[in-house]
Formats: sequence, C-alpha cells, structure tokens
Amino acid sequence: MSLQNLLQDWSRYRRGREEGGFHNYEHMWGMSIDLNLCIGCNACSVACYAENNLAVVGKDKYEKHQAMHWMRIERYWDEPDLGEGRVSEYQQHGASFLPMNCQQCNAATCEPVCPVAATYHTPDGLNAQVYNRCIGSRYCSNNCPYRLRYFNFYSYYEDSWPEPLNLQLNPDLSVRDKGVMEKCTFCIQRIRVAKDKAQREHRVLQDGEFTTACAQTCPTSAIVFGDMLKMYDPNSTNPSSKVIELWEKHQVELGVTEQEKHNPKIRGYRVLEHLNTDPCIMFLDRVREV
Amino acid sequence: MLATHLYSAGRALDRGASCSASSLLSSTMSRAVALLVVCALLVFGSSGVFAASNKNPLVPNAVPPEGTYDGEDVKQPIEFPHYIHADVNKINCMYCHTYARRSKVAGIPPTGKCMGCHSVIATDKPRIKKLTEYWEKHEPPPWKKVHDVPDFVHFTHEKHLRRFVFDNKGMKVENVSEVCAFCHGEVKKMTVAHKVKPLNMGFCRRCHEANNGPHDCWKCHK
Amino acid sequence: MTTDTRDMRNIQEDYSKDINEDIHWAKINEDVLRSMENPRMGYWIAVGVSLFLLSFAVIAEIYQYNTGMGPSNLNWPHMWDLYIATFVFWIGMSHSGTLLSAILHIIKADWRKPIYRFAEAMTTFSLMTAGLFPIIHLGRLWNMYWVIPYYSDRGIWPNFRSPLVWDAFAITTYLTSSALFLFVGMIPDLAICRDNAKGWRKKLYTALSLGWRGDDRQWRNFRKTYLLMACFLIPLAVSVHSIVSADFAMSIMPGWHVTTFPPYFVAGALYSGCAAIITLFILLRYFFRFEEYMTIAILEKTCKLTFAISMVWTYLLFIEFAATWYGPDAVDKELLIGKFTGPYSPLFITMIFLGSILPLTLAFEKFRRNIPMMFVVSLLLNVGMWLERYMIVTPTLSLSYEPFAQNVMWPSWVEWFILLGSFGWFGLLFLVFVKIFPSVSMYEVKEMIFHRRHLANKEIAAVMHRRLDDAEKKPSTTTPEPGLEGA
Amino acid sequence: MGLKNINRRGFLKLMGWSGVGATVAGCDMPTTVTLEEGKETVTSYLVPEEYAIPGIGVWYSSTCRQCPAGCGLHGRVREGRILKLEGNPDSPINAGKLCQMGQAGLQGHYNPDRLRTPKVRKDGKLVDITWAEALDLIDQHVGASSGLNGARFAWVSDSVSGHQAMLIDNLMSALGSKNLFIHEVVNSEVARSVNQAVLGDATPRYQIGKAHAILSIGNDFLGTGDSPVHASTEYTEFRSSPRGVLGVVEPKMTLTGANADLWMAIRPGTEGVFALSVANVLATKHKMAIDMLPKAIQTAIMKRNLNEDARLTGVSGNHVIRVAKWLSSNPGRSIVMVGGTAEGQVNGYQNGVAAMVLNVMLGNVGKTIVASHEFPFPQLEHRAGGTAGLLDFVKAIDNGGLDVAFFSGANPVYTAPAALGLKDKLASIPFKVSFTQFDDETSQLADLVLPILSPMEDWATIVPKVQGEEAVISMQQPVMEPLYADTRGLGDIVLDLLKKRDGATYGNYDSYYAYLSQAFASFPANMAADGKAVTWNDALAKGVIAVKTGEKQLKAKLDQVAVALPEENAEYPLTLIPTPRLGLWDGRHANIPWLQEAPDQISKVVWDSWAEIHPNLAKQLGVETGDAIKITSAQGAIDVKVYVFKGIHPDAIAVPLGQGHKGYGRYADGRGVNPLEILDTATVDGTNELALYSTRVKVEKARNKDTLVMMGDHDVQMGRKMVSTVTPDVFELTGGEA
Repeated sequence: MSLQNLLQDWSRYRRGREEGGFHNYEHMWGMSIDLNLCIGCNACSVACYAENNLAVVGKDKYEKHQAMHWMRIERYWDEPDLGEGRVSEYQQHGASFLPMNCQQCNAATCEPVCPVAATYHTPDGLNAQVYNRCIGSRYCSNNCPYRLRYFNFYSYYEDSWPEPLNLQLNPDLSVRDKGVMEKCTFCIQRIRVAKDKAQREHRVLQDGEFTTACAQTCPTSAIVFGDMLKMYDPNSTNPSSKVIELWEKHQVELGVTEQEKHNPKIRGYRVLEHLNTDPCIMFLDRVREV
Repeated sequence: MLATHLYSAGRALDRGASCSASSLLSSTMSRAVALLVVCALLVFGSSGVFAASNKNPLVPNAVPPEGTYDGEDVKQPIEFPHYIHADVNKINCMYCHTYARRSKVAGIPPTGKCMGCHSVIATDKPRIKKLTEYWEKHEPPPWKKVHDVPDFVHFTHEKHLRRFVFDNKGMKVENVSEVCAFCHGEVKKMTVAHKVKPLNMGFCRRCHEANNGPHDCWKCHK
Repeated sequence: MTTDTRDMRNIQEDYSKDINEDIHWAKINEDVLRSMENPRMGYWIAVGVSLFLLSFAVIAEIYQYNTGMGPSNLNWPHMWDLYIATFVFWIGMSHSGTLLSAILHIIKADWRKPIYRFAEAMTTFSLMTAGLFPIIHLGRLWNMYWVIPYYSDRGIWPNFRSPLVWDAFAITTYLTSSALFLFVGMIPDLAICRDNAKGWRKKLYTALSLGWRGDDRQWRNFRKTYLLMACFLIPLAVSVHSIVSADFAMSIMPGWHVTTFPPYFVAGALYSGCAAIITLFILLRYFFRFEEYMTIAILEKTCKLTFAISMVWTYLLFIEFAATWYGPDAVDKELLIGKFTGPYSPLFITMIFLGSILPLTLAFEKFRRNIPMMFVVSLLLNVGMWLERYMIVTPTLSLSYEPFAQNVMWPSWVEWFILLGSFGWFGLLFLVFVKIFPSVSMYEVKEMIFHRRHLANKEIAAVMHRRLDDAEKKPSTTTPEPGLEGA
Repeated sequence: MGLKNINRRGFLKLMGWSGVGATVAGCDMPTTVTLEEGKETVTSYLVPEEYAIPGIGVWYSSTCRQCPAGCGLHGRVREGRILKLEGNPDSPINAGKLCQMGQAGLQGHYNPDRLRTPKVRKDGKLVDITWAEALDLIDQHVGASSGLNGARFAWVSDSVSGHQAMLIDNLMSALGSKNLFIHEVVNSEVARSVNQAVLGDATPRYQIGKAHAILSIGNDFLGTGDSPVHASTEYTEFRSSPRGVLGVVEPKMTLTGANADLWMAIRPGTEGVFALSVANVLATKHKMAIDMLPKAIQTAIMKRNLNEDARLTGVSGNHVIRVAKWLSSNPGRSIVMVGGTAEGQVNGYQNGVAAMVLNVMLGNVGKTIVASHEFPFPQLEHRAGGTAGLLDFVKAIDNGGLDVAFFSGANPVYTAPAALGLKDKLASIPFKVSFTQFDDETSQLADLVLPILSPMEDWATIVPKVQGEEAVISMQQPVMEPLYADTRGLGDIVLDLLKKRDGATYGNYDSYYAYLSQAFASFPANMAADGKAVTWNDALAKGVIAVKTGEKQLKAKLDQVAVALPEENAEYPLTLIPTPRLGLWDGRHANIPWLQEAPDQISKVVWDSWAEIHPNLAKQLGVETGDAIKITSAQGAIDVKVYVFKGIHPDAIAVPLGQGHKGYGRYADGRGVNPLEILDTATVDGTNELALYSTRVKVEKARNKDTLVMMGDHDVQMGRKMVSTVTPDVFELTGGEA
C-alpha cells in the first residue's frame, strides 16, 4: 500500500462512512447460514481443510488447542431460548450446532490493531489476511470476539503433509509457515478464479457461478454464499443474488447494530451483533418443536 | 481522549451511535494518519510515486517499469536460441508460450510444437538432434525455470497481457515482445533467457502505480 | 574503609533526620567511589546468578525461535500470556525512576537525592527488559522492524491505528529519554569519577563527563537542562503507560475494554516501581554499606509514598469492579465472576491480597522501620503487581465472548524460563551499572547536606542566597565554600 | 487404450512443480524468499491438448468410493494432480454435495502409508516380489492346473457393484465357488430383510423430502445410513416450509438424533415395544383404522398399555403421545424408519416389523415409501452385505476349511468380534491373498499382499446402494496417473485371473479399461432414461448414466409381530453400543488425518476413542468427562475415557467404531480402542446378522483422570445469542427457507 493508495483507500472509506453504503466496492461478499438446515455433519470443515491447505496438527497439539479449523462446528447442549437449559434428564431437542467461519466483519476489530496492516479490508468487502506481511503479534486474534483467527504455532509443513500428501496442496494459496496468523478467506482463490474468468469473457460475475468450499459441499445447502453489493449500491452492475434475497426476506441489514424487523420474531440474526462488528454472515435461527 | 472515544463506540448499543469501534477509531485517527501521510509524501514523494515516464512508442498507454538485475546463468538441457526464433524469424512470443494469454503461467511449449517445425527444419543441427532424441524417448526436455516469483505471490500473465496488449487501444499484437520485455528484458536478443529485471515487490509496485494497476494486497498476494 | 564508618554503624540512627548532616564531603566521594571498586564475592555470585537466569531465557528463546510459538503453550484463544503480562510489568517498573527523579525533583522533595540515581538506572534497565518482550512474543520476530515506519521500495507502512505501533514509538522514546536523563544527571558525578580513576575507567569517564569542570555556567546550564528534561519526562512516563494500557483498552474484549485503564496502569506502574525501589534500596544499603545515605528515614518516606500509591491503585481497582458490576455488559460481569471463582481465582485473590491488603503494613511505623520485613513486603508487592498484569491478560483471553472457545491454559517452561531470564537480564544490567557508575548521586547528596546544614542557620542561608544572586549577575569564578572541594 | 485416452493420461501426468509450489509463505527467514530460479524443472507437455492449460484446473467426473452410497464426484485436476473433490451436481444421489468422508477421499489416495509393491510372506515376514511372481503364485493356487476345489476357495469383499462385481462373480463361477462373502459392519441388512418380507422389496426408497413427519427408530439416516448425503439433500426439502417434524428414538444420540425435534432415549432392545405403543395410541386416541392389519397384530397393538410400555422402554408416555400426534396428523406423508441400534438387537427383526406396522397403518407404503427401480442390469446391481458375510466365512472355515482366501475392501480381522476367533482360524487357510491399498490387520496375516490402485487412479462402474429419483450407473475414472508404478487395479487383476481360466472369452481385453469400454459399447443403445444414445465420452464427462427402469409397486404383507424384551442380565447390566461414525465409518478411514482431526459431531472428540455415558451412570460410577473406565463383556474388556452427556440412555454405553487399529498406517496405529473386539456373537433372530448392539457389559472406574482431546472445552452458550432457537410458527413467518 503506497502513500497514494493509502490516501485513496482512506478517502473511499471516509466517503462510505459519511454517505453510507460501499463506494467503489467491486463486490460485497456475504453469507447466510440456516441453522434449521445445518445438521452439524462437519462436511464443510473437512472441505475447508482440503481447499485451504489447512494443517493437520495431530493429537498432542490439538490437546493444547493449537489446531487450525477455519470452519468449525460449535456444538452447544443448552438451549436458553427454549427455557430448557440442562434441567431435563435427556438432551430432548438434540444438539445446537453452529458453523463458525470468519464473519468477515465490515467493522472488523482485528483490522485496526494489526501493527503492520497485514489484515485490512479489501474492495470486495473481505477481511483480508496477508500472510507474508504478518509478523505474528497475534493481537488480531485476541481482539476477535468470535475467536476465528488461528495462529501457526509451529511449522506444520513437514508433519502435516508427509510425501505424497503434499501433492494435494492447493497451489492457488500459500501454505502458512510458523508465526503467521490465518483465517477463513471466503475462499479468495475461488473468487479470484471466477472473477478472472468473468473478466476474460467480458461479462459480470453471475450469482451461483462459484461458491466457497463449505457452501459447495454442505449436504443440506444450509450455507449460501454470494455477492450483496446490489443490496447497498443501486448503481452496481452486479446481479442480485440468493444471499440478498435471504437477507432481505429475513430483514437483516449490514451496518446496523440492532435489526429493525416488521415482526421482531422473524428469524435471522448475526452472532454478537451488539458488539458493532457488523459481520457479513447472517444466521437463521434453529427451529425446534417444543 | 481517543481512549474514551473508542470506549464509547464499543459500548454504543443504540443504532444512533454511528457504526463501530474501528470506524470511530479511524474518524479521529485517520485524520492524524492523513496528516502524517501527507508529510511523508512530501518527503519521499519524488521517488517512486511519481515515477519518471520513459514511454515505449510501440506500446501505447503504458509506462514500462524500471529496474535492472543481473541473474545467474541458467544451464538448460538445450541452449534454446531465442534470438533466432523471435528476432531473426520474427515468431510471436505467444506462438510458443501459448498459455500466456489464457493462464497465469506462460508455459513452456509442448515438445510436439517444436517438432512441428523441426521434424523438417534444421534437422542436422546438434541442438535439434538433441531435441529429436527427447521426442523419440517421449520425454519433454527438463527445462529449468529462469523467472520466478515467491510462492506467496499470485501473478498472472493473462491479466497483464490483457491490460497491455489485447485491451490496449492502439497496441499491435505483433509487438507483444515489447510488452514481454517489461519484465523479461530483451529476450529476443538472448540465446537462453536470462533474468534482467528484479521482479521484486518494489518493481511490481512502481509499475502498478505508474500504470494504474490494482493496489489491493490480495490482488497479488495469496 | 575507615574506622569512622564502623563507628557510625554502631551509633543508633536518628530516624527523624533524612541524612546525617555532619558527613564530611570527602567521605561521600570516598564511600561512593568505594562502592564502585573491588567487587566482593557476593557481587560475583549475584552476577553468576543473573547470568544463570539469563541463560535459561536464551535457551528457551533459541528453542522458541526455531520451533515456533507452540512450545510456550500459547494456544487458541490464549494468544498472549506471560510475555505480554511481563512486558507490562517491566514497563511498570520503569516508572519508579521517573517518579523519584523527575516528579520529586519538581516538587522539591529533596530526600529523593540519595536514592534517585539507582531508581533512574532501574527505569532504563527495566525498559530495556520490557522492550524485549514484544519482540520475543512475535511469531516472526525477524520481521519486527516492519513495525517501524521507514521508506521502503515496497511502499508499505505500518498501521498507525494499532496500539502496538504506538507502543513501539512510546517505548523507544521513553527509553531514549530516560537513558539521556540518567546520563545527564550523572555528568557532575562522572567528573568526580574521572578525577579519581585510573586506566580504562579514566578514559571512559573522561569521555562521558563531557569536559565537566564544575564552573558556574556549566552548573547553570546543567540545572536548566535537567529541569527541562524532568518536565519532559513526566508527561512522557504517564503517556507511555497509558499507551501500554491502550493495548488492552483499545480492544473490544471484556476486562480489557476499560476506560479507567490508563490511570489504573499508571498507578500500578508507580506502585510496582516504588516497591522495587524499596527492594533495591535495602539491597544496596546492605551490600554497599550505604547506611549513611540510604537512611531509615528515607526508607520510611519511600514506604509512605508506596502506601499512598497502593491505595490509589486499590481505589482504581475497585472502581473497575464497580463499573463492571453496575455496568450493562453481562459478559464483563461474567468475566469478573470468573476471575473470582474460575481456575485462575487463587491467583486473582492472591493478587488482591498482595496488592491491596499487604501494603497496609506500610502504614505502621513499626513495620516501616523493620528492614527485613520491608524487604519481604516489597518483594511480595511486586509479585502482586506481576500477578495483576497476568490477571489482566489471561482471564480475558480465557473467558471472552465466544463460549465455545473458552479454555484454561497454563504457561509452559519456555514462558517461565523467559520470565526468569528477564530478571537475570535486568539484574545483570543493574550489577554492571553499580560497578561502573556511582549508584548514589554524590553531588546531590552534598547539596542536600549543604542545604540541610545551612538552612538550619538563617544567617548562612541568607549569605548563600545572596551569593547565588551575585553569580547570576556577573559570572566569575568564585572560590568554592570550604567543603565543596570535591565537586 | 485409444489415442484420446493416451493424451488425457498425458495430461494427468504429474507436471513437476511448475507454478505449483508447495508454497510456504513466511518461510523467509530472515529476509530472503523462496525462489527456485535455475533449480526448479518445468515440465512441458509432449503433445498439446486444447483443454489442458497449465495453471488452470480441469474438473473430471468420477464416483466416490468412501462408503457404499456411490455419490458422484467432480475432481479438480491441475498440473496432473488431483487437488479437490466436489459432488457431481448431475448425480441424483448427492446433487453436487459431499460428506466429510467424500471430501477426505484425497487423503486416502495420497496417503503416505499406501503399499507400493507386492509382498509375499516368507518365513513369517513380508518381502517384496514382482507382479509377475505374485501372479504366478496366485496361479499356482487357483489356476486351472492347481486342482483347486471351488468349495475350498472364498473371497471376502466389501460391498461391490458394477462390472467389478460382475467380473468377480464370473471368476467365482469359473473357480466353481459360491463363497463370495460380502462383509460390511455398517449395514442395514436386517431392515432390508424386513423390507423384503413385508414389502417384497429389499431397498424401497424412503422419500424423506416428501414426508412431513418422520419417526426414526434407531436409523441414523443423516449420518451412517445407506446414503447419508442423499438423505441430507432430501432433509433440506423435509425441513423447508411446511417444515417436517422429526422424532428420533434411540439409546444413543446419533447425528440424526442430534437434529431431532424430539429425541427420546430408549432402553436398547425395546424399540418394538415403543413402535407398538405408538400404534396403540394411534388406534385408541386418534381412532386410526387398524383393520387392514392381520388379527394377530391388531391384538398385539390393542394389548399394549401406555404406562407399562413407558416403564419398559424408558420413553415417557407423553412423548409417545406427542409422536403419535405428529404421525396421525400426517397419514401418508410420514415415514417410520428403523435401523441401526433398533435392528442390531437380538429381537431386531421384530422391531423392524413393528415399525413397518406403523407405516402400514399410516398408509405410507406407496406414498412416502416407494418401490426401488427395476434395474435393467441385475448383474451389475449393488451387492450389499452385512455381518452375515463374516459369519458365513467363519462357518466356511469351520466346516471343512478353506485352501485359498481372497480379501478385498473388507478387513475382517479388524471388524470381527474377538469371540469369533477369526485370527486363529485364518491360520488354517494355507494361502491368503489381500488386495489392498494399506497394511491393514487382514493384510498383516495374509500370505500375499497386492497393492491395488486407489479409486482416484482406477476405472470402475458403480451402482449406488440406494438409488435416487433416477436409477444410475455411476462412472469411476482415473483422475490421476497412478502414484506408484507397481500398483494395479483390482479389475485388471481379476481380469488377468479370468483370462487364465477362460482365455476364449476374456483373452481379447488387454486391460480392465478395454473390458469396460467394450462392455459399455455392448449396452443396449436405448438404455438411457431419456432414450438418447450415450457415448462413452459423454458418460465419462457427465459421470452418471441415468438408465431406463421398469416400474414396481409395493404391496405390504404382514402376518404377525412378536416383540420380545431383552433378557435381564444382573452381571452385565449395561448394553454396549459400538457406534458407527460419519467420519471414520467402520474404521476404514482411521488412516485419514483429516477425518481423525475432524471432531466427532456429537462429542467433539478427536484422534481418540471414548465412551459416552449418561450423567446418572457417571454419578453412580463416580466419574466425569475424561476419566478412564473399564468396560467388560463376557468376551473381554476395553479401557476407555468417558464423555458424560445427556444424549444416551443410562442403561447404555456407547463406544465409537473406527479406532483401535494395530497397524493400518501412522495415523491409525495404536489409537483408541475397538469396541467390536468385545462383542458377543449373538445373532438377530430370524437372520444371520450379528446383533451388533446387544452385547451386555459392566463398567468400573479405571485409572486416574486423563484428558479427552476435544474441540472446545465449553458446551453451554452462557445466555449469549450464539445459536438462537425458535418454534416452527416463527419459522413459518418467512415461509421457511427461500
């Protein structure tokens, strides 16, 4: 980022703040995860391992919580909303699964604290992590309320990919060495390939043309990924998308702290929304008969 | 003051309190940053940001990047004479490096392509004999890489060619070697290709600035 | 060593006096210069212990450098742990010197004079120790210079919004300033050393004393510079620890995102600094037989100061509890409850005991005059202050917003080794300092005695003041007062 | 191989590392970066191919072989390496989706512990030999001149289908043997025999998507059912507006149970009682007609007493009433499924029949439960198997013994209960051949170990175990050149053996590929469902061929139901549930690091075995999560750490399958315990299947506290809105998912 560019970015940012919306954004990637559909099967997580060169750390390091799971499925046993905590004798309504990948916050708390600007916001609305710039101060991870940033505590290369497992490594993104922070990128390498392809064919990127590895594999299609720019920038030539449809239907909006809904009961929320991080992932409430 | 500012932002639970911790932080901070940046710009501005323009008449709308480098000589299985092909015989670079316009890598021509001509042309030359040997063994010659970028860099030939050649008004495709020379030097004057440009981040950055290339980190880093 | 001193030690100290006003000025020079010579066995043992501790850290750091941050047991979500806690601790220590030399200088508390030098050295050395920790904790410390803004061909800059970058600025500024302050304040003493030294020491002191002759003009400039630097250093010291607190306060995490952190950190810093002064005071007094300069009366004053600061700190601590308790943030409240009841509660309760209850002993004259007890208490206060930093960093990481990510982590040997090594490093620097530089300010002790001696006699005081006024009008070489011969 | 294929193979060839780099960002200590100038070799193609562009991935269709479901795959190939697998959207089984096992297929292929050369046992040790020698050796034992008695030959295989199954069948008949034993631990054989008996169709299709209420009695259709991904894709429709309701009754919470609206813990072995109890409520409270049922069954239903049944099953009467209400309001739009823990009981067959009674009462047969497709190529059909294959194999050894045994896919030494004594019995077979990719427990005892190609390198045709809307043949093609030159496809080997027996028929096929493509050419031209001709290349490109099928109708035929209660056993009060996992499955994926590191969906444990127990039992034993216990059955004992949670009946203890390997590569070796070892060998009444979930055990506290390695130590939300749960009426506000 040169000085000139720094100034450009800054003025773009100021404009967005003063006038609202996302000016000069190329895309605004967003996601919707339907917890009514999520069965907690873990396919997304393994797909992420396969797509993003995630290191397998082994039992000892896993025990020390040094694992790398960009997409993790959280499993809770209590259900505060149903008023049935851990009172009953059995786990009557099953488990509560919550797939958590980087929320790609628009007001990301990780970004301002990085001393070397290795994490920043891209014109795609993504919360980027530049691995080769990272010096490993780990402040970003400490300041992430979702705890979705993972640190390379070791150099995993040799242990995780003994020959010939290393042949599987995706050449479209780096293998991170020790001392580097990493996190979900919304499969930036897939975005890049799709954008290049659209550009090559002189057309706009269509919705559903590509998707992230987790959304792609999700057996119940609980994860929907797409471009939300059209929702915020009427001048945008980007097409509308399924994600926009879902966000609008569930009356969830970016840039607000508390969602205004016609009926406050309508499903759709963002995790820890009140912290003002403005995440780009909307969750649709889990549903249970009681 | 800044601390309290941030604090209140973080606690601002009503939607009236605009945006977020980080944006509020920047509203005060970025002014300071801008000031700093402007000062720094004045100090260092002359070098790099306003790169001197030494235009190449054969490539319109482009400022060729500056920088020199003297790479090591790479020993190739066959000393491929680029000058005979590209300079004497005026073969377009993209005839052999056919993937350059379609992919991130320019690609080494398939051995079959070499044999397309050399099964009849200059078959008595020692280099061609060596090539024929490989062909008959059904093995491509083990070429060595001359130009490389670090593994965390995402470089695509295709996009650069589109910017400077195909989508560049007034640019003639025959002159593509001038564009290639931006980063590879005058290969058509060389026998075996030799690295003459630094191909480091400063080199890329200065060119991107001079030619309005993207400056988003994730455009080039993966 | 003269028989004189031995006699003095047998005499019951007069607790009402900060210093014996009858010390002969030559004896001051003699005592202080003696402390810089002929290291005894005890000294070498201390150096050995320091080196031993330091070697722990070196081994651990080499291992960590080569392996990655994993062996330190750092994990998800405990990305920071002892390193940052200890960093804050050492930064806190560094506030002692500034307090004694700058603040007390400005408010003209002249009892600081015999003890400020080593306190100031402590400032510099603890900063030199503290500065290592942000570097040690980096995952890729070989790239640490990226934090510094410099013009590079790549055209990239650090992120000026990050408190860690502010830290880098603050620490380097503070380190430079406090080192300069230490040095400037030492110039007249270095001249004394120069006049009494031989061999390499002579060369060193000649170079360092910058041609000090002790003439009026030099003294006047010296006084002005010193005052100016003191004025500069006080806001700097306050800002440095405020910036360190910003590492936490600027974040969004419960228990870190606290408005009162800057004053709380500054109070904590002065607190631990004062406690450390008591520790080193007692050590120096014992090892260098500085009983005549580092008197019980001064110790008592330091203890009173420490007591006052401890109460400020306690107040701020309880303010924080109250703000959390009555505040709207449920997560913050759960964290507070977690600190009192969770796995870290023994440490947290110990911290409150050591930080808020134990200093009550400083309120009693009987205890204040009990040197062994004060030694133990001051050490425990610092243990408490270290725990405080640990309890700021770790429970928040452990019990933050994301319930699924909550877990307990205990530091590994690597972290402990590096922590121990930091004490070795600090000790080593300090030990080298006391043998090369005068750890008691000779000229200021003389001043102090001079003032005390003459202030008692109104007539002489009047003469003195007149003389000083004259000197300002017409700069001329005046014959020094008898007794000023050494300066 | 045709020319086209050679070129394609050329593309699949490893291209060196051009622009591929095993890229290590940050490996720049201290300031230099990794540049390979002048060192790295860049390989070019020999002959260019239009679609093969270095730097751009190409997707190939294939079929997943990680479980018998037969999902379609797309594999991304770049520079000759297969990099990523995705579901094939054209496959009606998985509609573009994959489960974690499918995703992890790559690590089976690239596994560092794959066998690379044929080995023969000499003086008790395995030593390398050449393929020619190995095939000679086989020929000596089974060749025409060997004088092999077909009855003394056996082949133990996992479930097979397509031309591979056909070739194996042909080889078996050429050898004059009927001993092809299909063995799968995770199976649905009891339910299939119930289906066969009641509906006249072993694999009817349960149309989950069309149902509005599902009662699953032990059937983990989302996790370890016949076709988990297919069930999951249907689940999306089931849960969309109007949202279907799911009740699950089982002793231990499975993945399906974790997603139930109402999860009911049941005492193992009383599932049939529960089903009849529901039927009783339907008939008495909801006045549903039962006159279509035979008299005997009517009496059996009316005899039930809700309170008495609740005492027997442990499921509260209120829950039975709730389930009955859901079912009664959706007649013809509900499904009662049975499987897993319900069928693996000694009375499992009757449990299945009892569930089928419900389906008949509710009129689901023919509506949500429809007949399987009349598949036009019966010789290619999926050969499902269960534990009967294993028992039959043991029986074959006992009755007169065997001279030669082949093993492929199945790993019976690991999956057989120790009480069967298979390990010792194998010693009596003089010549055992294992066709395998890995050094598994069976190969460790084999005399000849032949390394076969991975599914990423081999050709095959697959017929899925359960078909979707359309019946398909799924194509498996190599997406990569074999990693190791000294490995061969199983199809090629079988073909070689057949050539020696029947040179006239098979002599003109020079490879399994040639056989397949010619077999394809001989298919009827109009076999495709849409009537269009299918070319070989089209089939490969699309990955699946939808075939024209005949119509079948289901007709329910019930005669009686007799639900027996499990016997009381004072010495062994608990029932052991060896749970299969969507992940390690029956243990075959224990050598895949991704799957070892993927937390179990329920307990979130990684890299280990554990025992799930109810808090009440834990209190009784004085243990908490992480403590070790000793589980003892009449057949042996295992030591394992406990996970305490409320998703299990207090009378049950669940230990997951998959771990406890000895050997099987660095990732599986010596990790955890194998609960199959201590199983009883009782069979399900009326079938020859092992009653997998009926072993009675006792538990005692063992060693001191240990830690259980799991993701996330914390499992409560602390009142924070992490997973917000609402009721269906709120769901319907937005009409469900768009």
